[in-house]
Amino acid sequence: MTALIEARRLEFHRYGEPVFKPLDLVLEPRQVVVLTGPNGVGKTTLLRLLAGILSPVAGTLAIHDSMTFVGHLPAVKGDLTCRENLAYEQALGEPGMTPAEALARVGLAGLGSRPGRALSAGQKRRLGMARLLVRNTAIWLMDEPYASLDDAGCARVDELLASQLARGGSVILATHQRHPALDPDQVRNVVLEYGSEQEFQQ
Amino acid sequence: MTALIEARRLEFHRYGEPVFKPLDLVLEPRQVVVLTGPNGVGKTTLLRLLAGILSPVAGTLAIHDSMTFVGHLPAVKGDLTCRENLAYEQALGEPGMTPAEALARVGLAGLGSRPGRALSAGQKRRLGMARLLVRNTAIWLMDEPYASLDDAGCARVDELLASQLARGGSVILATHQRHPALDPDQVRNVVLEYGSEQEFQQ
Amino acid sequence: MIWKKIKLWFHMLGSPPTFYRFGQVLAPWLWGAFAISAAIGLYQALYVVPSDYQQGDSMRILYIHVPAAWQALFGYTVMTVLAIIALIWRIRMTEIMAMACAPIGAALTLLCLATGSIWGKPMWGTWWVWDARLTSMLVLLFIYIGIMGLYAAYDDKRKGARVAAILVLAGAVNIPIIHFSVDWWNTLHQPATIRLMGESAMDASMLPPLLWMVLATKFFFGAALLDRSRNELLQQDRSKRWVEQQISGVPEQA
Amino acid sequence: MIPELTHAPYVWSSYGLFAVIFAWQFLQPMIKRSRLIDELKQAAEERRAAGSVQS
Amino acid sequence: MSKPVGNAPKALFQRDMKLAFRRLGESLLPLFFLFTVIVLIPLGVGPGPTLLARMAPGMVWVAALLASLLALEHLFRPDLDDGTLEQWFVGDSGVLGRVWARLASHWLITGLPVIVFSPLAAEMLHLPHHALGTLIISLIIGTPALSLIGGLAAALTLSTRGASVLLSILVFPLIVPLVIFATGAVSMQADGLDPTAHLGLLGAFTILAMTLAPFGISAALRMNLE
Amino acid sequence: MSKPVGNAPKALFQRDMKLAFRRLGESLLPLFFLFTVIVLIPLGVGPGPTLLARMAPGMVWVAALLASLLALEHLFRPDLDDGTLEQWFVGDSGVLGRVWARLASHWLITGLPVIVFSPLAAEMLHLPHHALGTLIISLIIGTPALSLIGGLAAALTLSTRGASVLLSILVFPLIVPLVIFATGAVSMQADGLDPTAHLGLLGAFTILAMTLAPFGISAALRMNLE
Ligand code: HEM
Ligand SMILES: Nc1ncnc2c1ncn2[C@@H]1O[C@H](COP(=O)(O)OP(=O)(O)OP(=O)(O)O)[C@@H](O)[C@H]1O
Ligand SMILES: Nc1ncnc2c1ncn2[C@@H]1O[C@H](COP(=O)(O)OP(=O)(O)OP(=O)(O)O)[C@@H](O)[C@H]1O
Ligand SMILES: [Mg+2]
Ligand SMILES: [Mg+2]
Repeated sequence: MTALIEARRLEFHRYGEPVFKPLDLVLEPRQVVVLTGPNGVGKTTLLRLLAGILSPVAGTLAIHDSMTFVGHLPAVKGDLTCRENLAYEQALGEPGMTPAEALARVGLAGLGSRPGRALSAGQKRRLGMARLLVRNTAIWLMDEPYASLDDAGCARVDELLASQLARGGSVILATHQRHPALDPDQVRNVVLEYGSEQEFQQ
Repeated sequence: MTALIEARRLEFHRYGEPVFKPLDLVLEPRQVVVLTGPNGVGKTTLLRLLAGILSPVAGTLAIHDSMTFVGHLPAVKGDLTCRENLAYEQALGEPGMTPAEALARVGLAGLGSRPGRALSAGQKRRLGMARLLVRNTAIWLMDEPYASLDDAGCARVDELLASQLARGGSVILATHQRHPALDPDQVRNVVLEYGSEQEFQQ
Repeated sequence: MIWKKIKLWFHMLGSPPTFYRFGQVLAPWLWGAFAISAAIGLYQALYVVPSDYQQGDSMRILYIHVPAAWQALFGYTVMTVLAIIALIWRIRMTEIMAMACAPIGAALTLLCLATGSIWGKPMWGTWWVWDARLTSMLVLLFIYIGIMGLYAAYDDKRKGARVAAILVLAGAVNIPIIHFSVDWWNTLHQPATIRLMGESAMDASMLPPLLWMVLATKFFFGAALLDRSRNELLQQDRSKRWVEQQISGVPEQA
Repeated sequence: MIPELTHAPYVWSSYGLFAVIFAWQFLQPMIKRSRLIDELKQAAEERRAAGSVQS
Repeated sequence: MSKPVGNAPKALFQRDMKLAFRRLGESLLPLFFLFTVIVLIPLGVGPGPTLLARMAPGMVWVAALLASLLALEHLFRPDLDDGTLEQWFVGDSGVLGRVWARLASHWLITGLPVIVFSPLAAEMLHLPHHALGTLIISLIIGTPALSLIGGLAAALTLSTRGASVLLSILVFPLIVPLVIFATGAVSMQADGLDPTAHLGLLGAFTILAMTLAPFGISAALRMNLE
Repeated sequence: MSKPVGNAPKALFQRDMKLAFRRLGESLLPLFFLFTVIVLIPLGVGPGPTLLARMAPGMVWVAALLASLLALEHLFRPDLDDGTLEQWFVGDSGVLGRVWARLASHWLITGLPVIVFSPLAAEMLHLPHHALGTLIISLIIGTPALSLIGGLAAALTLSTRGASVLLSILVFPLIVPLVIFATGAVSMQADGLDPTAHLGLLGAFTILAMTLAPFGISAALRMNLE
């Protein structure tokens, strides 16, 4: 079966220096790729490259299917209610669940009419995840999905990952402390390394 | 020895409902209080109460010494460099380390002249922590210090906590997944509970 | 200590159920008083008072215009006092009453502006000029609206009331400006001619209806204030027990 | 026996406005309250039906 | 490629509108400026009709300009800060479309109200009636250019890089000739002269902006996301 | 209580200034706007010196008012969003001082430039030279009040949804009297009358604002952080 994402010798430079070592990455269907590496090594940068927000400085990148990107910022409007935020997201492409369902899935049932800015940190993260559910895309790009979630929240993330795999989708996520609890041969770990000497490494 | 913070039957209400169950909290010198509880239970709210940003709806609160608060937002200006941000922070009160030292301590050596917005998520958190070091306050209030830090970063947090205890200071922090690795009898755990029925609990 | 007494009295009235019943009893009387005095005033204004030799009958507008204007100003003063109490003592009823003053005052200001410009057409030959009196009165209208808007913009009504109270105090500056505008700037608008007590530049026969109308507007303001405050109270305490008892127990008129 | 006035339209429109605005200020709160009370009555009914009178 | 991107701009536009009105009708804002200007000027100037009439076009245009400028800072910055801007570039979803959508909502919120109420303003400022038509036309032709040029400037100021700041400082003044043409046309009409030449220039200006600005904007935006 | 708070306002002020220069493009907007108005109006009015002279005070003051209005939305909002505003209230660090510092920087960015360039404007608008002094004095006395009152309005509407509209609804009525005094004074001077009475009122207004506004602002800010 064909790969969803193929990256060869991928590079991105900042201040004239490569951020991370040239990277080969292939994402197959029903696969979770876990990016790890120290702070500032370039996980977010890589995810944004794959998402198409940044364009590679060197190497080739081929994307073969639709994707959704949930970054460090949940990308929701504080003035809109949770429901409205999801409704907008849904209208962007091929729709998935209804906002109400999605909210229930991430554990925000009953907060649908709360304005986004009146959410706690974890609740914001959950709302960000819900964005993945209201859309129907083959590739999920998630930047530290477990950050500032309680244990129940982390468990829900694992559920979502499993369901995405089950429906033939794939995921690339960056994480630090917690790793997805999934059947190991569906998971591939990729460790990024600094592309250039960092002063703070000594 | 006298307590640094004394809170009795502390309450805060939103939409007419108590956020968390009335809380008694006493912070002694050389002590770390760890706040835990599910997302949205009111950890941040409590920390902002203790910091004096919010005023309690009921109960009494006595603060007996100076404090620094590092919230979910690192409270740094994206347009200013790391060094400038810390220099500002330092000028606010009794100074602690120099910005350069502080940056080195949190593992940002060499990034001093980066604008704040050009930092990675973890680097931003570290910069937030550095704010604690450039000032010399007896009480630290930290909201999820471990969030989006790599292992090295988390270890540094523990170092900082230890040093703060060593110099007779105290810390109140909220966290989810990772807990401070400190000698247990210096640590006190406080678990918050919802003050009112939450729909998403069912 | 007199303040203690006042505060105590406020607190007594401050208990929502007490206030609610108090209003329930008092409001109808005030409305009645308003109806009577207004009836007398209007009758005298339209039938008794002789028409002016130069202005013709257009000066009869004065009996609407001036009471409205004065009450609009007085209403703001009342609101200011309430706002101060609300900010100092945080008595909830005063918060609510202060906020209830705004719409009434706005209506009166509107009436003053409208009648004024209607009067202006025959007198000055134009509906509107940007002179100080007129402008400052327009400003008062905007302040009233601003207060209402600010209060409405907050979900948490107590918070909203306290924030708006700050604005009330700020806007109070405008009241003396309105009053003295005719002296400070040379305006088209006439200077203060009416002295309710002492020597008035105005013919004595014109005074009684004015007095009746002024009285009427006072009653009106009190009555409307009570009504609105009680509504707000119901709205806010909808889930409280005393409301439950009120509506299930005592049958409500209207 | 409506009096014959000079400037009649101006005078009458002013007095008309007076009537309208004051009537509005009288009626609006009245109507609002009755609506509110109906609402609350219904809510109370439902709560009684649910068997839990909350305080 | 299973994602139909055609409706992304539409969705964005609708959301922007919702946000605008959620914010208690930001659409009212320009009206307040129009109003402020119309109230304050006569105060400063004294209520001489002829004088006011001469200033009317300038006043209305100043109001339009101010409304547009004031909203500029909210054009992209909030989206940059809350991470919704980078979402525009995810996948192959058309960026240009969204830029247009954003500009459209900006115009609807700042330009249109001024146009709608300009007759009232003209009346209050005693603008000769035969000039009103030209005023409205000048607004209809000109205000979109305000949004376009302003949008470019806003996109450039997003980043703190000295270069783009400089650029934005260069871009803003482009608005001045625009406004000059516009008011010029109106005053000519008021003086009984033929304003078509001015209006033509105005139109050319706008069309130029329409063809260039959106590309400049999306380029500038992407630059800021790196 | 070991924390000396005295220098917090100074630090804040210096940081604000630094930020203002980082965002030069946005900081220059008010000035740019002033120029547009002053360039624009004569074009509309035509070079009738007497006409222009009568308008001059009003124009300059409107420019000052709108310039300060332009910057209001950013007086506290960014600090609210990036979490630096709540830091003002941490511990017993003096909030009033910081409010003053913030207002000072706002005035330096919006008020001062107008004052500095007012002679130029007055010249372009043919204001009688003997009135220029009064104009400048009225600006020096008056513009701080603009910042104070604007700041109050900004603080009151900080966390509300309709921020911008509400903001202008609130600012407008509080500001108009101020502008009446100021422009009144200048026109009187221009007409050879004695403006001291008006300037006195203006001063009274400003002093009143100075004594009340800061408290109102800090109270409002705290209420909005809840
Ligand atoms: C829109 C236009 C007008 C407005 C906003 C207006 C406003 C006011 C206000 C606010 C007052 C109360 C002043 C005070 O007692 O502090 C007042 C009083 C009065 N107005 Fe007007 N007015 C307007 C037009 C007129 C016109 C056209 C006339 C008659 C030609 C008029 C005659 C009077 C008189 C006689 C008083 C009582 C003065 C006194 O003794 O205090 N007004 N007006
Ligand atoms: N600004 C706000 N306005 C209204 N409600 C809020 C606001 N901030 C938080 N809340 C609500 O108050 C409750 C407590 O929020 P808080 O941020 O204290 O939770 P928390 O314990 O910090 O959660 P987390 O672990 O996700 O950070 C939540 O239900 C949240 O929805
Ligand atoms: N907008 C930016 N401008 C300039 N440099 C940046 C920008 N964003 C990140 N960087 C730098 O690029 C490097 C990689 O950043 P990135 O955010 O990809 O790291 P990361 O792996 O996501 O770190 P973290 O685990 O903390 O999220 C870091 O050194 C960071 O300082
Ligand atoms: Mg990252
Ligand atoms: Mg929290």
